[in-house]
Amino acid sequence: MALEQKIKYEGDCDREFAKWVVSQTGGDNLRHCIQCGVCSATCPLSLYMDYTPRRLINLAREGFKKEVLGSFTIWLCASCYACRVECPKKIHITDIMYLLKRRAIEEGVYPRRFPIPVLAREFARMVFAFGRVNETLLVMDLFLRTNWFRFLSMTGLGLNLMRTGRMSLLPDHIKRRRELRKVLDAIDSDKTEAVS
Amino acid sequence: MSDNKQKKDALPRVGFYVCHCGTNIAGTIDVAEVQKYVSGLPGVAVSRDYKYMCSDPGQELIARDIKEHKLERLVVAACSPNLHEETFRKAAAKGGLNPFYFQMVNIREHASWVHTDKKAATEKAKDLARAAVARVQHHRSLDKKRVPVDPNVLVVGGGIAGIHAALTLANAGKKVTLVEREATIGGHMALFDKTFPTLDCAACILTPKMSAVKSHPNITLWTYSEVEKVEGYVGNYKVTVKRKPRFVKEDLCVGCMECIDACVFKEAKFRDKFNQGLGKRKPVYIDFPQATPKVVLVDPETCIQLKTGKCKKSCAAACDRNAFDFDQKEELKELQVGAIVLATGFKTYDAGRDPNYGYGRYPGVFTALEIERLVNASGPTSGEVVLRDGRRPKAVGIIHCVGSRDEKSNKWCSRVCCMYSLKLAHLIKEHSGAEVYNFYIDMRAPGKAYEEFYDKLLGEGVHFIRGRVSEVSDWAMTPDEEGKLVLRVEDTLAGFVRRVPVDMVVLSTGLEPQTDAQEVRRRFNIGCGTEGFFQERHPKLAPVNTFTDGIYIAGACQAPRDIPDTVAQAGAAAAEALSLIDAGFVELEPNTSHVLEEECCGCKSCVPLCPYSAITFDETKKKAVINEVLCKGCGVCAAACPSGSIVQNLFDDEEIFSEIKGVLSK
Amino acid sequence: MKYLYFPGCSLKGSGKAYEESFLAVAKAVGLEIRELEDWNCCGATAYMSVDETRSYALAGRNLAIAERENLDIIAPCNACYLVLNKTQHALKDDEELRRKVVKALKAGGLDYKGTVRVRHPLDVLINDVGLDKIRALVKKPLKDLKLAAYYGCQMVRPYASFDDQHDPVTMDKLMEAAGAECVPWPLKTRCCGGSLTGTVPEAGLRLAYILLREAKKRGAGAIVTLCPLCQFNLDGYQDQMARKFEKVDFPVVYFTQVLGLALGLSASELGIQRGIIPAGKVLSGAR
Amino acid sequence: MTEKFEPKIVAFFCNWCTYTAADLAGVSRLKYAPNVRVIRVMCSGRVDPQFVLEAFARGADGVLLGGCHPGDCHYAEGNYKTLRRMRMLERMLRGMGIHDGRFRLEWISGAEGDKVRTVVNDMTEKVRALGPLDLPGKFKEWDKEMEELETQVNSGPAKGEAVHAR
Repeated sequence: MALEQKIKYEGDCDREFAKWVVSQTGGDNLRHCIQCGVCSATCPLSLYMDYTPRRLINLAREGFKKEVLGSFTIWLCASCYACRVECPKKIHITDIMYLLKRRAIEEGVYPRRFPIPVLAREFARMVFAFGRVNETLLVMDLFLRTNWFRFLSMTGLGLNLMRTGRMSLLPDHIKRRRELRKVLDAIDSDKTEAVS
Repeated sequence: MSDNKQKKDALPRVGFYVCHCGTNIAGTIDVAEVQKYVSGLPGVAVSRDYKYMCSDPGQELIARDIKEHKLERLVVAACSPNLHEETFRKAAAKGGLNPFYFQMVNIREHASWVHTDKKAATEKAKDLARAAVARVQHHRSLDKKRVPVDPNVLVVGGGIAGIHAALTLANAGKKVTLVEREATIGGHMALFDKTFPTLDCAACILTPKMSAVKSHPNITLWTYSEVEKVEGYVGNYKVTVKRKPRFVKEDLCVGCMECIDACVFKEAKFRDKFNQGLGKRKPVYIDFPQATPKVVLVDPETCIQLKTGKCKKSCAAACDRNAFDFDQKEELKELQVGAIVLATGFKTYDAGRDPNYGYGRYPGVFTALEIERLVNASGPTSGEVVLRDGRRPKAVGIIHCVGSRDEKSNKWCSRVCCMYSLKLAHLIKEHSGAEVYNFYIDMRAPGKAYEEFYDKLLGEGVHFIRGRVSEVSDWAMTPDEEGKLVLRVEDTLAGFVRRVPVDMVVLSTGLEPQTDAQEVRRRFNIGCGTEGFFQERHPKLAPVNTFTDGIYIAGACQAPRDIPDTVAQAGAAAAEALSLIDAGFVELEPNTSHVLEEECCGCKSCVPLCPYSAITFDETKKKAVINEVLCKGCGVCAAACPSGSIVQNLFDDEEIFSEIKGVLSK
Repeated sequence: MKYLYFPGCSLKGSGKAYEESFLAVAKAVGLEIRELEDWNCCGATAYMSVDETRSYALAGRNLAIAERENLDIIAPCNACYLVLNKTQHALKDDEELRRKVVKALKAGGLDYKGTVRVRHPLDVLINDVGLDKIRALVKKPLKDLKLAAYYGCQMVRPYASFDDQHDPVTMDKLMEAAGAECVPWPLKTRCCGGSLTGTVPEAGLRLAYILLREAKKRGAGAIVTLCPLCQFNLDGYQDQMARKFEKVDFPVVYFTQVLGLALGLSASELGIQRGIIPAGKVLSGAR
Repeated sequence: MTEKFEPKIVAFFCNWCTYTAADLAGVSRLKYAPNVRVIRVMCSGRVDPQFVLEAFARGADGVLLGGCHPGDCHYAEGNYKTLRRMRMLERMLRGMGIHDGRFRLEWISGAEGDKVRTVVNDMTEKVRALGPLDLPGKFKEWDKEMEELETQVNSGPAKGEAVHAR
């Protein structure tokens, strides 16, 4: 049993990261959390998370950037908003999970072959290209990139969908694709915007 | 504007003092600069700054300066007049100066504490000081008005607070009227079996006090009654009380309860509010054996005779003292009192407002008050802790902070739920031997012997799980959850989510203001906090006073509070009332208004304005006249008088105009 | 009563039956429905993880197009319904965000003022059409059909605009109007796993399985739902659940299909045959 | 950057509610703009519209009147009379060309310390945006103009021009 040193020195806290989280929309009343744990209790996926939502909120406001951005928790959030509804301090925990996901993608620290971040990126690319998403193509593209074996085990589902006419291999797209691209490109993405 | 009454050249000699208040003022305002600036203003004979003006040396400084420099006016720039106006008026009087030749300048609460820009705060202090110096030159010498105080007292609310206040006042020889809305006094405490932290029985310590109230010669007890209207002012309140009909003559009934057995309804089938709906009662009933007064009452909504008039009235027949009177009507009674103590108590949070806890949907979910009745020997199950279907629970979950510390319902901590949850945990364990779980966020046990009580519960093997329960539901994941209520919670100390199956759930609901708190406070003309609890004059210096002189508050009507603090406050409120009554008179601020007869043209526009009808019209002299005893000094008439012939002392037009000029002239 | 209809990508793909039954029922109760011209994907739960401002501009384009015709939008899919509403809220509350999104939409020749309301079909059926009118139109009440009413999460959270967040009842009432009975069921709004059920089955599959198992235990014949992703997660992975947990074999239908049957519409019109677990027997058994 | 315009605002606060709320704001150490000078009156009903006009005439850029919420007045009805008077005064001020934002009536109870902070900050910014009113300065200008006119008239009317009533 390899012993592992668990102490944290103040150097491990990144105060800037803590301030950044609080400055983002949705993160403003993060500091008022009384650590009651109702978010973890109501979250249907907290039992799979390495840090429960409550613990993650505390780590974020203390500035433990490495643990927060490297956690599975933010990627297991199904954005069902139960935590936001139950929170006695009205903290928008779901929005905080989103801004942490964006930061993790930005800094490239998300878990490599974990499907969800790849799904998000592929989803965005498909929307930018066609304006609409074709579920079948998206799922196939996702599993070809992350988990070959998983793709094979989905054949049963594929056949069922074909049988019931719920599968279409032709990518559907909007008419004015250039218009949508102009809109999306017009937004200088949050990252490059000069900090006013 | 009528020209300045004082001769132009000889302005009255003004003494100006600016207080450092330690660093509270000096920390933000350059007091030396203010002192130097004011010393140059016209009429200022003395200008000093001092570390603590309100201290004895500070006040002596004023008295000595008045004598030595023959000062005729006094201005002190320090804290809010609500705090030390009286102090400096006394200091002026000690120096031989009429106390109303004094004007206070608020540069602490209104300046140094609320501004960060030092230069701007100093400029503001100088402007306000200049305004006060200009204003004080128009002040006139006045003396306080004395009004006699009626020695009787009204106590509203018959809970433990009202009972203790009434007894304290009565024992001091004052005539007290105790008005209680329910049919018996005792309030919430009468519901409890035991009280924390000593576990002594609520009835044992409450009943003697209730019977003392009943038998005390100085206390008139009006139960099943409510205060309708309050008029008058400190020392002279006229109160109208509505006495609801019991349909039973109080002086005849001795509470033998024969009539209840004789009632046409053979079993009790109506909701028993006292037992929180767990028990049933008949149309004629009494709340609990030790009810005070021990008199039955008839519920008009369920009694056939009162609803239809066609009942053989077996109850009246069974009463050998002939106490029944079915055509009793509502009565209005008037009384004169000098002081009023409000002890109207609290309401518990409605557990139905949290649907995820399933109160009302799952029969196994109870509120804390329901459990108080279950564990009580005189309760519906004579002390047996059983579920609504009679089963004995093997596991019980107590959820703290229901409707407390939650932005979506009540933001505040209700202060008593942790302690009563510990008490209920002990009683449930003692009565049923069940496994008991307490789900808390922070275990708050701050009082005397409170932490020791928590320690006792730890020793008894109660499971304490730190986490707020997210839901109570009846779907099972494992076999031993079948047929149980499952509580999903994150055990934040263990670090993982747990599903705890129990048979009974107790919701420790928090305390909130009574539903009619707003109307009651308007009736007594006192203020309310934003949440709805009554507003005390000052949280530390005057916790049982209100902004209305002569009206005092005690107990949970002012904020969530446990029994020891409530009784302490009840005693404090009684003491405040006694000090008012024993003084025999009360000095009223002389800021009443009067009419300058030579200038009044008799247009009568002021007469309808006065809410206290203090203004009458003298038909012979064709002039308006203000009765200065009735006038409360609001100044509404002074502002409305077209010819400016109504003068309000201390707030005369000239004084305010000079203040405006002073504040703005650079 | 004229409305714009925002189908969303799912209703053109795996949720085809929801579109068929919704359009059929809408016509039957007299709603005038027109598909939103050139609508684009709302971004669902995925896009927000990539770029917040862009995701609001993406959804905002649909709102801007709808504002040209100034009609309420009906968004049957929970995710689209939430994202479009969340966009309205965000652009109303955050000045800075609004400025950026409006500027971006202008670059595409669109302007956004936020005047159009985004409605759920349940809200329209209950509040605009009204239960009485629907009861009157019911021709074949589905007697002794027991259903578990599953609302999913994003319809009631975080904005509870027309129903209760913990114990919604609008779909129950509608099913009762159709003659069916809704069994008491505490998992009405518990998440089905969303995008995790398919992609991270170690976590997501169990959530869907819990819903099916509990509904079956409560004596329901089928789960009735109002979200294409929930229907897909509950209906599509029952083979994998059989391998991992136990065989469930439990039909999952849309509330518009059940209501359609009660209004006398044919099974094929309502896409009943599109269920991977056949629902025909349970639904017809009731007639 | 030129000296930022600091508006001068005179406030009449009723003793029972708004003045106590301002004290509460002080006790709670809330921070707000230093542009307001408070004058205490026993009831908002004591504020004579002439006080407001006098404040403007003496150089105030804004006037704030704080009273108890309707129904809370310590003297039962004082604030109702304030409401009536100030609605009329607002119309008069508009007639005189004084912008709406310069006079403001707010109901602030004794427990709403934070409302004092938000109202004072908000009003300071709004009046700052309106810029200085500076009636005393205008009065001087108008006086100068009158004097010039007077010297012109006294130096004799031009030939044949009808002299209007002086």
